[in-house]
Amino acid sequence: MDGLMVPMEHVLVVAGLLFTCGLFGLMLRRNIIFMLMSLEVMLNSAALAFVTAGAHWAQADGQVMFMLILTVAAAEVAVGLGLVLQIQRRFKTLDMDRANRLRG
Amino acid sequence: MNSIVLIPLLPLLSAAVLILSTGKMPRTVASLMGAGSIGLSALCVALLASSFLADGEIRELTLWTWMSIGDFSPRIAFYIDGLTIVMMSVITGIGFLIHLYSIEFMWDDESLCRYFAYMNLFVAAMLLLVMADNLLLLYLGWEGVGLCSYLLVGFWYRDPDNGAAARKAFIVTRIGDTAMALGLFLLLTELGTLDIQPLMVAANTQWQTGDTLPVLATALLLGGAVGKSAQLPLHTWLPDAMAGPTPVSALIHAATMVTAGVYLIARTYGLFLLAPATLEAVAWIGLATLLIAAFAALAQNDIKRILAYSTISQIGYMFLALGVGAFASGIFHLVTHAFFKALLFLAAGAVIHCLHHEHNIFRMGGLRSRLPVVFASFVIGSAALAALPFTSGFYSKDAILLAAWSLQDIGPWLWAGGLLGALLTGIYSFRLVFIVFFGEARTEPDRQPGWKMAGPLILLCVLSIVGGWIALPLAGVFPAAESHPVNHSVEWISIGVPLLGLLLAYLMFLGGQISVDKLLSAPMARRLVDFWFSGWRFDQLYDLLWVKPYKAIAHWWRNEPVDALYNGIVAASQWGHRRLLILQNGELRWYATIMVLGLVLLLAVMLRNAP
Amino acid sequence: MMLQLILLLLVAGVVAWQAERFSSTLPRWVTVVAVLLALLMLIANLGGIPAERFTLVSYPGEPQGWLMYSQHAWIPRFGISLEFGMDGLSLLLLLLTLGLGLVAVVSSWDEIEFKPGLFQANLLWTLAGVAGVFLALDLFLFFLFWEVMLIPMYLLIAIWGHEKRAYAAMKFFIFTQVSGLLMLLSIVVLAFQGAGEDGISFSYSDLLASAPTGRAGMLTMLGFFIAFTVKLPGFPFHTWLPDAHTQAPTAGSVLLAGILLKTGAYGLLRFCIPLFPEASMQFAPVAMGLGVLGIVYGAILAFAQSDFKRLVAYSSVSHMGFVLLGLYAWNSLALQGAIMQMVAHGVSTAALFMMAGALQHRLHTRDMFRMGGLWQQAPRMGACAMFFAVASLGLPGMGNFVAEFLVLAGLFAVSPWMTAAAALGLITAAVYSLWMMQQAFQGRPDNNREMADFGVREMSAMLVMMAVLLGLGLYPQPLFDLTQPVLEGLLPRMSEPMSALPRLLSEVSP
Amino acid sequence: MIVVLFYIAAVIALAATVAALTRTNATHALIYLIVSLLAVAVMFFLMGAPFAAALEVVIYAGAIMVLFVFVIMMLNLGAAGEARERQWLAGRSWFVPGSMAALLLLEMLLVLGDAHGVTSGTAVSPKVVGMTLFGPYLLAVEIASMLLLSGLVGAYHLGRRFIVRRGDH
Repeated sequence: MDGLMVPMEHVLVVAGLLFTCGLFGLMLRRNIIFMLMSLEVMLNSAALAFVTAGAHWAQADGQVMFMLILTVAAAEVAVGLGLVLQIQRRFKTLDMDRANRLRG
Repeated sequence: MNSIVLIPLLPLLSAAVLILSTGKMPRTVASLMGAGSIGLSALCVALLASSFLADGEIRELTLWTWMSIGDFSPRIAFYIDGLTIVMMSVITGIGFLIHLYSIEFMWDDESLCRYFAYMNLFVAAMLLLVMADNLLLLYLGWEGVGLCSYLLVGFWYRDPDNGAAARKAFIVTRIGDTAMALGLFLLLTELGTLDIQPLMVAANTQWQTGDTLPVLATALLLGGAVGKSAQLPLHTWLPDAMAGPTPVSALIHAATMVTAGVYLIARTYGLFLLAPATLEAVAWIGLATLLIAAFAALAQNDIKRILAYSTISQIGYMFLALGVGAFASGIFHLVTHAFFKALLFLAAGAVIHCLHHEHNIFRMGGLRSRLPVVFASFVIGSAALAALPFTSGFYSKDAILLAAWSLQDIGPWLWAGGLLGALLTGIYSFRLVFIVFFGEARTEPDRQPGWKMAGPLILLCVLSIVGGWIALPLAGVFPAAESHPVNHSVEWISIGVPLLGLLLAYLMFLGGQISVDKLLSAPMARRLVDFWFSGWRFDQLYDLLWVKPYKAIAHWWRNEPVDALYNGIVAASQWGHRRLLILQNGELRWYATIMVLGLVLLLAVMLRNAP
Repeated sequence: MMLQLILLLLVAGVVAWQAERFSSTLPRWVTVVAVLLALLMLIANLGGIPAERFTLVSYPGEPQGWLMYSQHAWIPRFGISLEFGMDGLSLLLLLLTLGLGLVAVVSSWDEIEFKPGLFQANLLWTLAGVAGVFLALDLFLFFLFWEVMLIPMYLLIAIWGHEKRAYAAMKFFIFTQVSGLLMLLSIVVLAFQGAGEDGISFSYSDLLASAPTGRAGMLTMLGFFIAFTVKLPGFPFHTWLPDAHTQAPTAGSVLLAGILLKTGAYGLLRFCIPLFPEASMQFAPVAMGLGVLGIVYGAILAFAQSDFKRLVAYSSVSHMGFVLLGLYAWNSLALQGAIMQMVAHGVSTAALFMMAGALQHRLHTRDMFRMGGLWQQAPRMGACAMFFAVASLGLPGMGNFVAEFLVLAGLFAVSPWMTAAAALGLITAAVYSLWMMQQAFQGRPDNNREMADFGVREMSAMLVMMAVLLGLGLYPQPLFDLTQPVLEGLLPRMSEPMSALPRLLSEVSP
Repeated sequence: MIVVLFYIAAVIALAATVAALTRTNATHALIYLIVSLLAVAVMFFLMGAPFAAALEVVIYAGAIMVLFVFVIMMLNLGAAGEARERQWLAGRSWFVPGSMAALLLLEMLLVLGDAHGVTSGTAVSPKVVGMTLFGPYLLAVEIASMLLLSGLVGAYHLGRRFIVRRGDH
């Protein structure tokens, strides 16, 4: 495949914007499902940055990192969604502001 | 030589056996053991004394080396010279008589076994004190007798007052003992040894007469002597110590332990000779004590307290003798005092015993015909105490007064003071006799003293009379006193003054020619007598100066003030904890926001530091 | 042998713990047998040492100076090894540890009903930790054992203690732990400071040669000093002690007072002063001042207490002040006195705590206002209490007197004023000891009270301790002979800096 | 042409993400998220990482999102949930997160300001990726597998009770 001649910083800016969006969502939403989605977005943006760097240096490491991120995301979602079910059962809500049993 | 070891060992072993029997021993066995061991010990002393008198050799015996650290190696060793022989004879001889007396006196007491255990332990400790060849072993005996005194004063422990008296006795003497310990440290540091004879040699070679160090060292030793011998300013414990059984008072608080201070000064006289300032202080302390105690004795109405104050006063005479350099006279008075004061205490004990434990002399009276043996003892004892001519007390006290008179400069003053004391002694001792044994009977005796009580009394009577003619084997111990030609009028005065005291006592308390009530009618006089009665208010003074502040501080600090420091740390961290707790609100979004904030700040720092 | 001895105690702890499954009385027999075995092992091994080795001056840092020495590799990467050494001092303290271990078991013979196995296990583990502290030569190992003895003791207080045990245990733990961390910091600094070409070493002999001087030396020394003074305990770090002693079960109090406090003194003597001679000399006036303050302050507060155990605890503060004084006076009289005080105080205070435990077991109170006149009901107890009370006030003829006399005599050569101040402790000791006797055993007896006197088991323990104290008081020479070579080895190391001490002190005193 | 494709994909990704995170209906949000992931996959493809693009589609957009769908179905949020979400997204709650995110973005852009260069777009073949993955990164792979395993166990443990309880009723 022929090369893509986009300035690297443009790709990184896209990744940064995606990351910021995810972060924003994380801070904004009180529903834990949306928070988990935000996390996915953030992980995805990090993956994008890695792949970009890999492509820039023509190294496979970027994609390797992507795969590791993928596994992290998969594990995280599996556990996270399990937690969602438990939270719904115990608190009868998905509002994370009310699931504050760790308060000191 | 083995008999020397037996002398302290017999009482010690019998004490151990009596203690370990934990009161299960039959009375007869216990009393036999208690008195018998002292008797055997006295026998050994008698043998030793006779052989000593025959050859005059100083006997030394080392049992084992106590400890050895570098150059410091005190031994458990005995040094027996004339002075030791005299002291040992007094301790075991009078001790045996008092033990014999105790069998009857204490027969009804449930703790007879404990009593003899303590008494024998005391005799053992006292023997160690006088036989010790070094000051450390002497200190062991010194503290040992203090402990036994504590135990015996508080013997009837169920009454808290007795406990208080016992504690007072121990703690007040402990103050003196601590000074003495400091003195030992000083001697050890400066002279490198605590063995008494080498110590005096070393002191003579290293120190000049009048140096600061000998003055300091002897002053500290004097502290110990003052405490143990109930001299000013540490005399307040002795009147209270009368809470113990009367034979205890006779043995410990009259004949032996309280004279340990005199013995200590006499034993280390070589040091005191290097410190004339201390010696003069000894004389003045003795004089002040003998006067103050004599005045206090005049105002008491408890038979034992009178005798206690008179003991303080008589030891004052001994100190006066030591202070003026008449060591042998001091020891002579110690011996005769042991005789007649033991006699007086035992006689007083007999009165108390026969009068249902009555102590107040104004509730006695007329006992002359009812308790004739006791009366005779009391009269002889009082005569000796007042130093009436041809009693033992006369010879010893006369020697002291003459020695005081012969001293340069301050001598006449000391003599005059001593003479005033002798007058007072005559008054208070016969006041006691007249009130208790003459006049009308106020309490009837319910029994007569048995032979175990009467026997020692009679023997002591004899000793109180003839004691003055005993020549003590002190020739080689002390430097020979210079004999001064003494003015005969001085001698006549010192013979006459006690007789004057007797006369005054007769006029006041028997004949009634001088009305005591009239004397006391003046408010000034009343207050003065109250003042004397309270022992010159020393107790109140010390209470105010030491006891109350100590208790107040202890009470104030009771709950550990240092903990305030640590509680402060705890409070600070708890305060911080509460402040920081608001961050820990359990909200996930809050934590995320804080993390982002951290990230923002971190990046900001990185950007700032970037080139 | 030394490693095996510690392992024996550790393993016996596990055995005692598990023995609980079979019988509630079995664990204490396991403890007794284990401690006796350890004693036998020690004595049997001592027999193999030629007699002249006991008199040989042992200079610290020379492996041949130890009576017994062993080294096994452990973490060579950091120069840490299982290095053990025993000289006369360690031997003496080890004997004390095992002896008082037995006393501790006897003192709480049938007191413990909850999990007796775990109790005995903690007892044994504490003993193992203390034995390790007395034997370890590698500073890292030393620190390890320092912690090992802390945790079981914490558990003893926290689980089997009295009404305020949680507070007391936590206070004990925090004080010891925080100070222990300071010591760890100092140990690490010391090890890295002395790092040579062959890497770092935690070995005592290596560190002796490379201790820092100047300001760094002072700070490092303070780390050690605080850790050991907290344990000792010295004023003002003593406040954990009254609480811990009061709340601990009887065996815990016996161990705490009898042995654990001695680890502090041992640490000062073995590590703190020899490792930092110069800094120690400069610090000596402060340390001695703390000693004097401790003596007087402890005695005053002891007098103020109404709780029997608390009174004894404060008397410990007072007595251990003499140890601090003796160690920093640094001459053979004072040092021998300090060592003697460690042993004598261990025995006398252990006996007094045993007494307190016996009283609490019988009367269910420690409040002396609720006692009084006990002598009538329990004359044997009264006599024992009297004996140990007068021992603790320093009556001649007992070990405590020899100790205090030697400390003060040694101190007098260094500073007469300090001696005079410390001698106040002799008077105040009499005040509180006799007050204790008055409150508990004298006075009017309560005739409605029934109380059993000491039985054979308790009485024999008491008699043994009395015999030891009298032996120490009348013929202490064997003890001095045992420790003299150690001190002779240590003294020259410090003699030069310490010779400046009297001058330094005269500058600070009036 | 390819460059234009890239920018289009980027815009779609951003827009879909913003939409996904601001929806009130979870299912709608999930659809937007899948769109965003697909757009990122396109970017991967354009950057010469076809294997990564495929994985993105298969695993991310496929498997992971299906999990979300299942959970949302099980929770059965409904219209009441939607109303509540709308209430939670009221204007005031936007301020702090918005400003924080904006600040962070600003800082990231500043950091990026130094980075220059052009993505070469050299294709890195799956084979090379595989070689690297099972060569130097073998340990990481093992760790990742452990992670997945623990995720599996954790999810099973957490989810099981819920399902059992639901079954009881």
